[in-house]
Amino acid sequence: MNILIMVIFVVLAAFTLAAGVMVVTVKNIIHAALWLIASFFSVAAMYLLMEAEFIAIVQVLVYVGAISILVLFAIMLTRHVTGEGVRQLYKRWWIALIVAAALFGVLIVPTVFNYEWAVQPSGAQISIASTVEIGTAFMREYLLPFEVASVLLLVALIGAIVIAFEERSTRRRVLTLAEEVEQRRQRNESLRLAPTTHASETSE
Amino acid sequence: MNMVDAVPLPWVLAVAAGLFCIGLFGALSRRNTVGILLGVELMLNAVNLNLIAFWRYLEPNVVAGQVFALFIITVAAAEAAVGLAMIIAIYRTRLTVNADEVDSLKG
Amino acid sequence: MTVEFDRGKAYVVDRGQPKLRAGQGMIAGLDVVIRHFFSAFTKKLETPDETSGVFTVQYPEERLAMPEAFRNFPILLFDDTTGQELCTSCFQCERICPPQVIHMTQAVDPTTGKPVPAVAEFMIEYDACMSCGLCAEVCPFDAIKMDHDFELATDDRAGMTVRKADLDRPVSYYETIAPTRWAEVKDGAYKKLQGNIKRRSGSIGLSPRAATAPKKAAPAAAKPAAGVAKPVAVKTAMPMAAPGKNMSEEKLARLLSIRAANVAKAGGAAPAEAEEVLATADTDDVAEAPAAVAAARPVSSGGIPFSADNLLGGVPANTTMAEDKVERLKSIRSGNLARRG
Amino acid sequence: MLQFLENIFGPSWIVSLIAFLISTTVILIVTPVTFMMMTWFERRIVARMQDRLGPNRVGPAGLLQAVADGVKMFTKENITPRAADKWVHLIAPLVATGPVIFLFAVIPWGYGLSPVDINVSVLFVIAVSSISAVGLMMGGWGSNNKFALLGAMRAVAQMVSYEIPAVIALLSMVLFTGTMNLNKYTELQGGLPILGNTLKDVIPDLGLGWFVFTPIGLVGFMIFFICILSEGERTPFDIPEADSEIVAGYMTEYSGMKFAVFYMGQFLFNYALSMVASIIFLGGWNFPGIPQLISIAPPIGALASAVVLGAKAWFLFFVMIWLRGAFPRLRMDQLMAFAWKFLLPLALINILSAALWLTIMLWCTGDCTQNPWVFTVGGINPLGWLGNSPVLRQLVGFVLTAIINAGAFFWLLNVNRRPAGETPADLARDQAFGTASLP
Repeated sequence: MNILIMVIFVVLAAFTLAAGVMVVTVKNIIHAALWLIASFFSVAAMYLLMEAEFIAIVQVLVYVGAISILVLFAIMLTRHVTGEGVRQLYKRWWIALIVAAALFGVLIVPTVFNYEWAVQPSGAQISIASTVEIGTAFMREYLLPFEVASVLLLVALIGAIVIAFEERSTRRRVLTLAEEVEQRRQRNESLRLAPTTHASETSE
Repeated sequence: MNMVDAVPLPWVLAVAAGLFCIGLFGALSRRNTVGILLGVELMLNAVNLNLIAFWRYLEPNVVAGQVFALFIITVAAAEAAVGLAMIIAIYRTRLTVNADEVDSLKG
Repeated sequence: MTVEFDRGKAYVVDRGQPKLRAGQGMIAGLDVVIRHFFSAFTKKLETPDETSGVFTVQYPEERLAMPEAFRNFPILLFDDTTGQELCTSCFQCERICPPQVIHMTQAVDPTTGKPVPAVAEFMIEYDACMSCGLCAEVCPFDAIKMDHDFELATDDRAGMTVRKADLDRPVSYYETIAPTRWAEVKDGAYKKLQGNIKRRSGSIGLSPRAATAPKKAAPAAAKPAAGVAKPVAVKTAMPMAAPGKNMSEEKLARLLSIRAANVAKAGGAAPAEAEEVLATADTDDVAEAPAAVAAARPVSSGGIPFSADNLLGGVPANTTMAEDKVERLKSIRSGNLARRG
Repeated sequence: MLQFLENIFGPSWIVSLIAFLISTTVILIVTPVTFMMMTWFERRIVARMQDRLGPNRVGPAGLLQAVADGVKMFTKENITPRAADKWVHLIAPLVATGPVIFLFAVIPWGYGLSPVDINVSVLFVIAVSSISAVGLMMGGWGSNNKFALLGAMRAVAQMVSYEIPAVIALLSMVLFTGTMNLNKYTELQGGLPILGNTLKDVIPDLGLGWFVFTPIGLVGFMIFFICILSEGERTPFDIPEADSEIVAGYMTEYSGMKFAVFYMGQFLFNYALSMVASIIFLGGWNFPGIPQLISIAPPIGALASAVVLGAKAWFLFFVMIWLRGAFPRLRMDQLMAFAWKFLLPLALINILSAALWLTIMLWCTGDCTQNPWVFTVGGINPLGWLGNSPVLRQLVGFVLTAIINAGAFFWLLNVNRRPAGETPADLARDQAFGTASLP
């Protein structure tokens, strides 16, 4: 059983990291978003492996069901970015690579491998915090953060609407046929008039 | 028959660190603001993975780890909403989403 | 109520203050639908003015009665009792046919070499026929009528060129599919037929279907006869224009006299084959014809009505069929051309 | 299954692997067969509603029509447009359909017939059903077709919009029952209508305490069922594939098996959500006689419970077909206005009434002084007169929540009525000259 879990974990980890690499390197931004979804999924599977089923399901619900859809919509609303020919990285992207690699080294070598974690002894019967306890915690000791988070969400909701909202008056209205004909008529009239006035001005 | 026995904690932490660094690279090197946002989301995921790993391996009977993960998911959702709204607003006025082309405050 | 605006006007139906809608309309719609659902299990739609009940007709097993005026492809009629075809080969149908799929040869009196008001060969290309029914409309002798049989699907394209032997149907058949329409024209048609029969001699104008249906040999024999008759028809077609719509007494008398003269002139001109045809035709029992035709009907409604061996001339295979058709068409068309001048 | 195999072979991870493989196989066989039955059922039923007979040639009563269609789908050419994004185009049907089959893993098919019993299955259903939207988006975008993209945008906007009322309707039931485990919903819905299990000792378990008989459950069921219709793109809400406007929506460029997989996902989604609605609102496998049967002979009871639950789900599917036979398609703005202006407030008010019901049921039952969350008004417990009788509390709660929910329903209808200033003449001008401001 342990070997099975280990194999599952290694596969999931490899897939997560590969998907992450695809997210940052792939040219087409839509593909990047889809790879991000894949990465979210495998992270959710890792949560399930760690018996945090509530978090796993919330991860799927929020990240896959909401955020990635939002991202896809945003990409499709800003249409010019999906072009394949456009350069996707900065010219000095290698600096970012060095920074990221250095950070990885800093994180890995001293902290991860040279530290003894006080992991619970295996085989011990330990109670895992359940969903009910999370709910109780939100209503008791984490009530203030919970309320702050809800206010944050409300603020984000209103802020997103305010930022992205386009006044209806400024939006280009779809014209009816009658209006289009009228506009064309007016444009033609102005075109017909314009050269004559211009000519009269120059003659004077 | 659980993950604690099968996989050592440093492995999970290494995966989280790798994911974080990949996200960082993406956020730093992408020109596209949506791409930057995707990198930030990867970083937040890595943080969440760390939190859940610490919760499960060190203190599974305390809810704090899961609660903080939930808060981070909330913040990520808010960040994505506001960030994408800003991207759309910028696109509407400047017809670009590339971060290096939106530099009118540079002087 | 008309409302005028600066750019035009609109017609408005004033429905008054909208009432509070809490789903009554939706429930009414659902009620209608579920009523139809249940009635479809118990009722069958019988008359068109009913509004509920299954109206599906499960076609191969159940069939709707065709309206009398339904038209698919044209057929030729012949009299049940005498076996005489109503057609006089007046060429009206051939002229009016929009896709030009009707071809015919006028029969020639073998003794005199003069054309008689009967048809020697009649051919309709069903594959190009557009079912307009103009031939039936224009026919002054009510000899060509539109059939109701529409199940003609086949993979044998050459078989869709149909000759007289397969076009012929007894009048009794047409009477069953369109009784009132036939009743309207019956008297006139028979009257004209009686006039025409007088000018026909021997087996001329006798339907091959009526005369030879019990035997297979006769059509085979009729083929060379038709082949021999053709050149004669080409030669003599010019003076003999198609008879007019109304055959007056004087005209009839004149025709009769001409025919009598022809008979008198008749010598050894008649080919030997034609004699044979005459002999076989005479020996056949004409009274058997309706029964034979009735027996032939199930075959024709069975899917492939005009099989190769059913054709006049008994051409065996499909491959030779096409060549045969081309040859015949060529000869008939050249005949027609020559006739027109 | 797991228990059974462990009894034979002893606990081992291979045994659990085999057990899960078997239940997976069963699901993967049962769901396509269900899909085939559903297509046949829909075609036959909607045919009768339109005074026709429907497919009745292939097999007895046309039952094998779905097989014939499957053969046709398999043998059709698999077309990928040249300009399409090949991999996205290929994977999209799987992403749209996979989660739907995933749903069946947590839905109990009957008494003790739950493939996986997890504690948060209601949340799981909500979360996993939202994944399909990604598949639709991929299909629409990967086809590189305007109609497909429009259809996908419509589909996703619709799914996201209707997910919110659906989640809130389910949330009111979670609040009402205090559990997110689908297996526990059935036990809670035994007994009598409205009163539920409270009189279990007096009257035998009739299995009729369905939540749909309570005001909260009724409103929740209405909202949830409408949201199922919308998320499964059933007829009044089939805007994403409105064939008269945008060919077939996101399925425009799909043919053969890929199309069939999309189609299967849609139908199975309908079926899965019908099952969830049956379990949560229509009493699961509760029916007069079933609780007794389960206690007497568990295997037969389990079978009967599966039949009852299936019958309820199929009945809901029948109602969907019925609606399809009756109603035309909504307009996009009507759809969105209905979700955001009517269903969402109604669902929120429903949560409030669920909370009120819960308060009435739990307020100061037992020992008041031990409960730190109970407060008094002027030294008097405001709900003290109810005493400890659950029956009385339930009846009071029923009346109060019925008043609140009915009031909210009619108030929202009234609010959403056409404004008084908007005369027919105004509307006519708007429609004629395009100055219509869409709501």
